[in-house]
Amino acid sequence: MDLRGMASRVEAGMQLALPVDYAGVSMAMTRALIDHGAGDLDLFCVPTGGLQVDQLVGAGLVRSVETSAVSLGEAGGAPRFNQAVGEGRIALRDATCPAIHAGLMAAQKGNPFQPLRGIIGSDILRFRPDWRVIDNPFADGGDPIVLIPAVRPDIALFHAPMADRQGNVWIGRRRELAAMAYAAEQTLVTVERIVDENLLGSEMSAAGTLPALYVSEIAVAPRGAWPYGLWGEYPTDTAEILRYAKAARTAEGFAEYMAGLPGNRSRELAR
Amino acid sequence: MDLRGMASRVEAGMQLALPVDYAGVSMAMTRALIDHGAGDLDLFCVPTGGLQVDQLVGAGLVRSVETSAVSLGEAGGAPRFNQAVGEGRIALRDATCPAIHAGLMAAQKGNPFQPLRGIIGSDILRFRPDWRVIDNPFADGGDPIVLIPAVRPDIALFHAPMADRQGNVWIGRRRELAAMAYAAEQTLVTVERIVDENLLGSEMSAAGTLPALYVSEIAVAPRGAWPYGLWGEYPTDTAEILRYAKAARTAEGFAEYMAGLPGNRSRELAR
Amino acid sequence: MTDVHPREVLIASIARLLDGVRHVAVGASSPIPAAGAMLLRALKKRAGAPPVRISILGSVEHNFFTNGSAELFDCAGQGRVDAFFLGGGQIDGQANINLVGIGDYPASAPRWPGSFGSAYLYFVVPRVILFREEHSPRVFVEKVDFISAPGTSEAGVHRTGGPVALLTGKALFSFDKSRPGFTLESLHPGHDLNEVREATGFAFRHADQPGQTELPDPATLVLLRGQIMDELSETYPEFANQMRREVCA
Amino acid sequence: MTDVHPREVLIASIARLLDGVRHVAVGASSPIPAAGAMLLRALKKRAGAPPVRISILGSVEHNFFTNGSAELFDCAGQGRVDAFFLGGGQIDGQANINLVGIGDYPASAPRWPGSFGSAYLYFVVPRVILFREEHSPRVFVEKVDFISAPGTSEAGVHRTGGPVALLTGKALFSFDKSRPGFTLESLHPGHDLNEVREATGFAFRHADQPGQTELPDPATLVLLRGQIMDELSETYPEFANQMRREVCA
Repeated sequence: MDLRGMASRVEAGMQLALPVDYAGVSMAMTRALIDHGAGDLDLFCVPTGGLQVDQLVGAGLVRSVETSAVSLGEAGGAPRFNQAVGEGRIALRDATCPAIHAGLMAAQKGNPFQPLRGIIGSDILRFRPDWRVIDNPFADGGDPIVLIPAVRPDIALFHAPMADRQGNVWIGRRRELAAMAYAAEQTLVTVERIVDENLLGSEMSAAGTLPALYVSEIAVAPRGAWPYGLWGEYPTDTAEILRYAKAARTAEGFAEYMAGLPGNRSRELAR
Repeated sequence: MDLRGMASRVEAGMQLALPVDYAGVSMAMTRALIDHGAGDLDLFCVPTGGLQVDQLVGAGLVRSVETSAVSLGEAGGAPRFNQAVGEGRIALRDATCPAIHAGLMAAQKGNPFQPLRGIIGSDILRFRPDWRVIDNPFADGGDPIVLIPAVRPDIALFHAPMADRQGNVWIGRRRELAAMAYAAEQTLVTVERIVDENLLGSEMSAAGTLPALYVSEIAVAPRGAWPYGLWGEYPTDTAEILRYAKAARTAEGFAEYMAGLPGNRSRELAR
Repeated sequence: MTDVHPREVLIASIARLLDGVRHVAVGASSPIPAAGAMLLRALKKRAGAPPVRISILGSVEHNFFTNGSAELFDCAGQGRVDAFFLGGGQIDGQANINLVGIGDYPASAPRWPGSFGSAYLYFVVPRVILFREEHSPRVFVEKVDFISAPGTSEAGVHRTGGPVALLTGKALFSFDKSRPGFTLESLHPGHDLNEVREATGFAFRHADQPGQTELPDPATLVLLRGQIMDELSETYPEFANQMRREVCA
Repeated sequence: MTDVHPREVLIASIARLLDGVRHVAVGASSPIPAAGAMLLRALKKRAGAPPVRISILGSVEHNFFTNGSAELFDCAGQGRVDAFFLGGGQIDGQANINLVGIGDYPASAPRWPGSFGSAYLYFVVPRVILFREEHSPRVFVEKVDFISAPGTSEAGVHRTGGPVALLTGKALFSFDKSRPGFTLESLHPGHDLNEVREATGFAFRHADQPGQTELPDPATLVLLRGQIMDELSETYPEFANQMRREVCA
């Protein structure tokens, strides 16, 4: 499967679960998604977002973002996201990291909700009418506790080092990727490479493998997390992220940056 | 640390979490625990029990068993356990596998409870006054759902292929072992061998590693799951389990079998 | 080709009952359900139909899970397990199953192993097939002594799964959850209605002249005796060897 | 040996604030808290005391977790994280912190990244140290515009953790949750009470003549400038290099 075919799985109005910077972001698919153009997306950041969220927002494809944070890390705030927030152009569902994980865990377990300590008294809770507070039924009375409803994204999208020919994907210790896949309807994965051995064939590789049962499509995208790094594979290209952060301060700078990216289809077609 | 020293961590009245047959049972510690003699134990089987439970019950060390099942697999029922149940000598807390996992998950998350579908209408629920049923607060009304309270065992005990010199333990894909350790106050692990490389040093081995943070003590016990097998290491010695099943039909046969086991201290001292 | 072996009838029946599933989970020590699932997988592959995935629990070779023993239940809760098999020391006319024991709980005597995951999987797996080879009044009772998992639930209880059929060594029943109750669908070769009535402790619906359980056709038998027994012998070598001996005898 | 660098005062203060912890977690891009934790670890090791474990989030080399990004929160919920650091774009006199933005939420301008795990960790980590180098009225406000995580909770709300201290570039405060409010404990060298009052948008208790923040002794400084900077440079090479340049200048 190529990236273009994979992107066509994404339809307008879908909810996409996306991983944190360091867990394996499928940046290769960001560009394919922008070319594909399905909009009104609801992004669900596991548990925070960065470059991918900023670019999808900048391209006008995003209706809402549920997240614990969005930033470019050392490169500072996420410029397109922050501007869209300030202008009220996207709906925000601010969360806190373990609440994001709790929503996925509820879906993973087939439960309607998952309890979570903390949060009470935070303005996060005040702006989340979809969360509930109940009194812990195991206490003698009182003891309020937050319940987070299950989150079942239409699509989980991430990048991983390898997949095998049976469709199993090696995610190592980034088990939030498995949590995303368990919870989601479809799971789209880009990988650095396809390997010949069955990843479930040895206990050592099986321990870090997401079984094919949870994987809808796999596409090969070498250096597909770039400019993010991929654990055990390559480091983050901080200079490139800084270059983006500077360019994307304006809508024009953002458009120019995106047009100049390798893998941009309009640019490739023009060659 | 030797097995005797490890066994001395177990005090009378403690709750012990023990893994299922195929996940890595520390049979070596069964014999050490019987020598040690701390009684009134509450066993928590994750999610079912077998030979180890039967032997601890047979040795008179067990006050209660919480489990989804106890059996010797192909060798049939667990003779000492079944006789103790029939005579009402141990308290039973019958569960169902995912409820066992739910209790550990609640503890892993620092939550007072974990919801779980199913169970309603089962006699299991009727005999578990410690479980609660509430109406799902996210439904329009009705929709009863069971809440399982957190289980925080005093000790998790299991056997694994290897540990490193930093105290990290390789559990492969047997993640219920990690769940037990997360939930428990102390975690005691026997291993086939200690390896020199840091298990967290490569992403491949790290994926299947329980970090030292959760591990209280490690003891080396080659073939420590015997007569159970250990994944990736050695198969189950079915003949030996059949031999046990036959012997343990009577209390006398059980005592004779246990006295004849390799590693039995009274026998070793007698040499 | 010899006559069809009684267990071949069961295996072929299971393959038919599973028709249309994408993913079937099979418990440990369940060679007949496993063989039925493998037969369906082979038939679908031969027909060029979408693949059938089989997870055999407790098997190292056929363990497609990597998140510990909780994963089967999570997977079922997600709606990713289409079919599963349950049995029971007792099964009653409302499809309640008892895996715990006879007599006054908790002092059951005999005590059986326990409920395992039945109290959950019976609720969330859409197509649960009750399978028990022994067809006798001590197994098929009017009312079970302990409900490990109920056959039906009241309206308002979340339930996406439940029993669809009961397969025994003598007959095949369907289950109607609206009554609730079983209906005899067919008798296996060599068994008749009177025998089944006497061997069943609960009442069930039946035709006056129940039909015979459909036998595997010759092509299916070839597949079953060759490829399927080869696949099965990886996990259940003794069962496969016994089948081979009895079929060739 | 040159004079003590202002950041060395901060690092040594953090090590003192952490005294007694078994496990401290440090967020990504937090070199000063990380250095303080490393200093404590080295001091304890030198003294033959029980070891101090440090988890640095987002670091591949110092990632002692193997269960994805949820594990830190699980670990804290289990009571296995004794200390953590939080900051904020705004921090108020009740120790409420705001990591979300200025103005009317949701249309915050500026919008900051977001609350991350603060709304949970602030509740369950027993020793949370508020750390913000910039000490100005725009950071330390009377009341935050958005409460990412509250400094205190009503009776009856499960809370095993919370703020114990606030360390800034100018001073060290303790937090008293019963009032609630901050008390100035000491001023860093070169700063005085009037300056700190002007730079702080909330009222705080203080002695008439607040003492000076304790400086690292010469042996500690040697450790800090040698071993700790070496350890730190594995994760924060630029910060360690800058410190080395400024200390040697």
